[in-house]
Amino acid sequence: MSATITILAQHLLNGVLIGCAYALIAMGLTMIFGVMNIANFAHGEFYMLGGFVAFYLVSLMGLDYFAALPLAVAIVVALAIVLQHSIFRRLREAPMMTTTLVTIGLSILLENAALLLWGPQPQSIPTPFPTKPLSFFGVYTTPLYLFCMAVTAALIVVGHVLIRRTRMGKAMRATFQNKESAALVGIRIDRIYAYAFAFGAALAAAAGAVLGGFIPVEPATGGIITLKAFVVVILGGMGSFVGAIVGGLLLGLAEALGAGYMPTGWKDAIGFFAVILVLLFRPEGLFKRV
Amino acid sequence: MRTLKLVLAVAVSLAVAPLATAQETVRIGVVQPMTGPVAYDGNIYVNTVKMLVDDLNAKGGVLGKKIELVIEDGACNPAQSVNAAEKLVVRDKVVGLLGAFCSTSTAAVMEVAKKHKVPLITGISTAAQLTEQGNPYFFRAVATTPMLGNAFGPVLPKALNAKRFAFLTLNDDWGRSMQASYPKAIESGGGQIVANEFFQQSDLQFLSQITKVKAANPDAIVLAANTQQAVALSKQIRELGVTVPLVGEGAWSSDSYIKLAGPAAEGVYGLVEYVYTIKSPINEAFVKEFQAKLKENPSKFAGAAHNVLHIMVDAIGRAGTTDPEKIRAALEKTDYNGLVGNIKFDAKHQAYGQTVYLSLVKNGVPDVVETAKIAKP
Amino acid sequence: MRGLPVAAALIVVALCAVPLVVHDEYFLHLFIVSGVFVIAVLGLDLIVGYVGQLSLAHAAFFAMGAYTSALLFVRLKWSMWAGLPAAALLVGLIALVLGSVILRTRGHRFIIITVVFAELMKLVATNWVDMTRGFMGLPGLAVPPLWIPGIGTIDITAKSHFYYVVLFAAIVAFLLCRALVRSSVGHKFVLVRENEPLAESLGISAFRYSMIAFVVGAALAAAAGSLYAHYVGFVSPDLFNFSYVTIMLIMVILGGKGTLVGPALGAVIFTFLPELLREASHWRMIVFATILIVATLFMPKGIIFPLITHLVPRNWRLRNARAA
Amino acid sequence: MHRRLRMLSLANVTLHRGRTRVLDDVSLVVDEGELVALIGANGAGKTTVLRTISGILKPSTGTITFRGKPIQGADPGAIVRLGIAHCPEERKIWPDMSVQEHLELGAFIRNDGDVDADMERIFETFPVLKERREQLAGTLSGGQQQMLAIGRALMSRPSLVLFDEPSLGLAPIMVETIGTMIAGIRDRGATVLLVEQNASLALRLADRAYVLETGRITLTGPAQAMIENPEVHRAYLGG
Repeated sequence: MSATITILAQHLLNGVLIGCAYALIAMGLTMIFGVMNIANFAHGEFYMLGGFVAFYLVSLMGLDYFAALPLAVAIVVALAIVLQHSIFRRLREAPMMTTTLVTIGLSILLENAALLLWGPQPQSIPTPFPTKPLSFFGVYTTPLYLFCMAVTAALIVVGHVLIRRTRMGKAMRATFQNKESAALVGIRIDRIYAYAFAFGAALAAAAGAVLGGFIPVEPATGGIITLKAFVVVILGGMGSFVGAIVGGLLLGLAEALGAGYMPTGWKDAIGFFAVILVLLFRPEGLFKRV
Repeated sequence: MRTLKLVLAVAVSLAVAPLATAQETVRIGVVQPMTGPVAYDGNIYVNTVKMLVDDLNAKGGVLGKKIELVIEDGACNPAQSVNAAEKLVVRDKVVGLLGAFCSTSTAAVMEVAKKHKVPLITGISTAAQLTEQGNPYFFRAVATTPMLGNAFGPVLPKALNAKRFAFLTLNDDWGRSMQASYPKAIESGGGQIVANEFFQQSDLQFLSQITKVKAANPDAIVLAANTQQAVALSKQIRELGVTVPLVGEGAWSSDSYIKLAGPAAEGVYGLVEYVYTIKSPINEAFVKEFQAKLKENPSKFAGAAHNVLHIMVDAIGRAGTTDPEKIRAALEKTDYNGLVGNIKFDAKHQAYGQTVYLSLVKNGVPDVVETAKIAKP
Repeated sequence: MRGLPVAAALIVVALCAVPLVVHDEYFLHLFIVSGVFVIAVLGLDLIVGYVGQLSLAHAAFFAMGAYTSALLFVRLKWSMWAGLPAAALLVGLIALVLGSVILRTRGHRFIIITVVFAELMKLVATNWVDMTRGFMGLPGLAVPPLWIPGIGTIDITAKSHFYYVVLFAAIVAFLLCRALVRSSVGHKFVLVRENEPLAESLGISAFRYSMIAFVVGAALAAAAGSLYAHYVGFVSPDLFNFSYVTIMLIMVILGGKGTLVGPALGAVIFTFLPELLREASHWRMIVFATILIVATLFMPKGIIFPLITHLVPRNWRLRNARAA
Repeated sequence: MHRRLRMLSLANVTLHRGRTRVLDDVSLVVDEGELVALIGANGAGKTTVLRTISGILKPSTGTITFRGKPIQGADPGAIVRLGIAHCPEERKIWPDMSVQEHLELGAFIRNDGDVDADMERIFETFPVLKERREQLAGTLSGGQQQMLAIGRALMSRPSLVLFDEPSLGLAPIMVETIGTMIAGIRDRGATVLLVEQNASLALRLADRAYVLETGRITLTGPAQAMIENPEVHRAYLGG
């Protein structure tokens, strides 16, 4: 392969890797948004917690890496359930200003709690994978990167199937599209709230735990993650799962290619510009379907 | 009326707030990031000055008084650093300030130092323009990035056996000043520059930048990063199959970096103002104490802390008073022999005369492979 | 209500007396910073408290004001007296353009777009190095002398002098906002907030009135930013950090949104409180966040007014109410 | 005369929204097997009555009993489980879900094995839904959406069905079809409480009727008598 194409392929691979993570995080955010009508500014903190808890389990408690990942997700979900029960439950009929401020408060709370617990330094989760890179025609990756990509992609598919095919997934979508008629067929909205919140938190935590192997997590990671997830959700259409998946991949690729072929300082601006363009020309987002 | 009562209550409580009384100690203020993006390195600095002040006090302090450190968190954030410095100068009546890690914070704190006429020494902020402002209260006891570049740039092509150099640095004053000042020196040594890339302070994932640098096909990559980013950066460079030598300003010879980066740290060159493997009695004593008390090898931030604290205390001793203005005058006449040799200040209060080092990590130990002296500018 | 002007006069006298009573320059510094925040927060309250739109771009307007003023000083040697109105005007214009795009959206989309805008502005400040010097920031900003007719030129670089400049500006901002919210425009703000469909059916354009609040608010933020830049002497992209908008929101919400005295007091309290809690820097943010969550959920009127109602003895309040 | 079992009864139900009294001392009964109509002008509170029965709104005072047990204040989920289905106003379908998914979720409270058979029965009644079982509900015509809403309500195997304005916005021919459909539901043994602004349709189908005016029941009686009542005729039957 010619050097230009190799480099392009490398950028694309990088983009897919990051894009899968964006998609996974945004799926959870869009779900919480759709079902609960809450723009959850604390969503990125679940990613951060997923990463830190996994780090704690592997590095400090010496747990097996593959056992630690699901356990970390379970622990974050348990926390999410507590938060849902103590805080989010009260936000059901609350005005938007209240819900937003409460989630902003929660994001500050979780970030500083993590700072107190684990300190400010970024941590990578030690993984059992060999660090030697693999080369395919000059395009480099590592077993860890492939693992991350496979797990995030699999979780996206699993999440998608859960939402599309299962009874609970259908009930969530129905609640999202019309809460009242969902209640009228006997769907318990409070439970759907709890499920949606736990599910959204689980996806974000899983992304954090898996990616934490090569992108170090730090307490402040959550902020930028939340912002990126919001960008994806607006691009894809607020509340659209397909939009979150496609939007996440698109953003990952756009950033990788954008950074690859223009000054890297502007990498983060690509998504922001896209949001403003979408808002001007297609305010409902690229995908409407829920 | 309620509002009025509240306002008056606040005003009264402030008026009776205890004002600093005559001091039995000599107070030195420290503004360093203890939270935020570079907190790890900031805390090393803080722990070092604490340890050294204990030593100094055990030997009788200065001017017959004990030295008291008042340490505030600046979080590498200019506004917070300003508030911290204001508090130190105005409330705690410190006679001199050490600090601010990030150059932006130091630039902000400099304005406070000038306003209140209190001397400020930095041992870490290397952005060249800090000393170009002619702020009479500001001193820098560390080589600037251009000075380091001038000292080592010409020898890099030969030392690394490389011709094509790519830059990948933090997008701040430091990284930008590096990309502005190094190329000329490197070119004078026969090298050429093939890529100029930046990353942001919040980035922990550098795949795009690395791929871009790789596309330029360099023989060596010049980096600027502090510990936390340096670890992720060097790992990811190797993970994307880039095997050329790395050479960097920043954390590249510190214990914490070498430990966290593991195999990725092997063969990495550091352009440093201080490295713990320097062979001199004063350094060996320092390293021994550091290892005993803080359980690791001192990093360049610890070295910087050692320098600035001693320079400040030395100046206070020579001034013979705690009057900040006299201390400032004494600082100008500094002629200090420390960890990295002799340090003097030029007319712009920039340190010169000290030795700088090119280190190379081998089996987890940063060996000194080249040294150079900072010339009087 | 006859007592009110008297009370207001007393408050102003008390505020004027602050530098005479408070000799601790560090506290004076905090009073000045509070004053700057009062101006910015009043602007935020117009949009958040009066028209009921949650804008997270406010700190960006503050930072843009600081930058405008700083750039005019550094590049064109404009003093703060010219830089401040220029910053307010320019940022007001930018808010007008931005508002014409984003105020058409409502709800969550609006909130998110405002964050995105703020981040984009931070990237501009960081990456447009030729203009803004990027992360290096712009140092060396100076406080200009003040010329008062009949007295002549006086130096106001001392804190005790600059305090009066900020106090004056804060009082002007307060009176301006007060006039605005008491005018027919202000009543329409509230109508848009309380019942947008009704407002629209009465021919009151929610867009138009949101825009007025948005632009005036942005201009106030910019003016505050300009004062801050010249007072501190240095601007950098950190001014765009999300933490600034959070603290401003805490000031407005906990102070009592939709009133003017509340957020103004909130600005003072929440400038002092974090500094007084310096010792416990991590816990401090945790305490803050908890207060924010609890107050938002359970105390829609903020904490200041209910607190006063609780703390001031009932008979005292009654007596004064009667006297007033 | 009423030897049938009493199925639903509202006694002195009052409901406030803010300070406005939306329902004022409403009392009505529906007996097993009956088709009872509730008619009234736009804004009279008809929909509110149904929403109060199905648990979406909580009455301020008064009692609602279903088969002799009080149900006021219970949540909608519990009420569906008792056997009351509510086919809401404006159909309230889920636009991005398929026809089949609507029917599946209609049976959300059930876990018996007869759901598929019931679905087939709905498809027999509304063959057009079968043709479009994979189609998204948002793409259906108004009449088809109404059929879907009815089908969804029936999937819970209710003993009492509450219909809210099923004829609203439909073409005349569609109104007839829906009318026949509702009569058919009653004929098959379910009890129906029908809210309609189209009073002539409602009174034609119903056994008994109530007239609701600004939150109060003002008139009640057999449907036939209502049709003949000159006041009702003038106010609700267009002359």
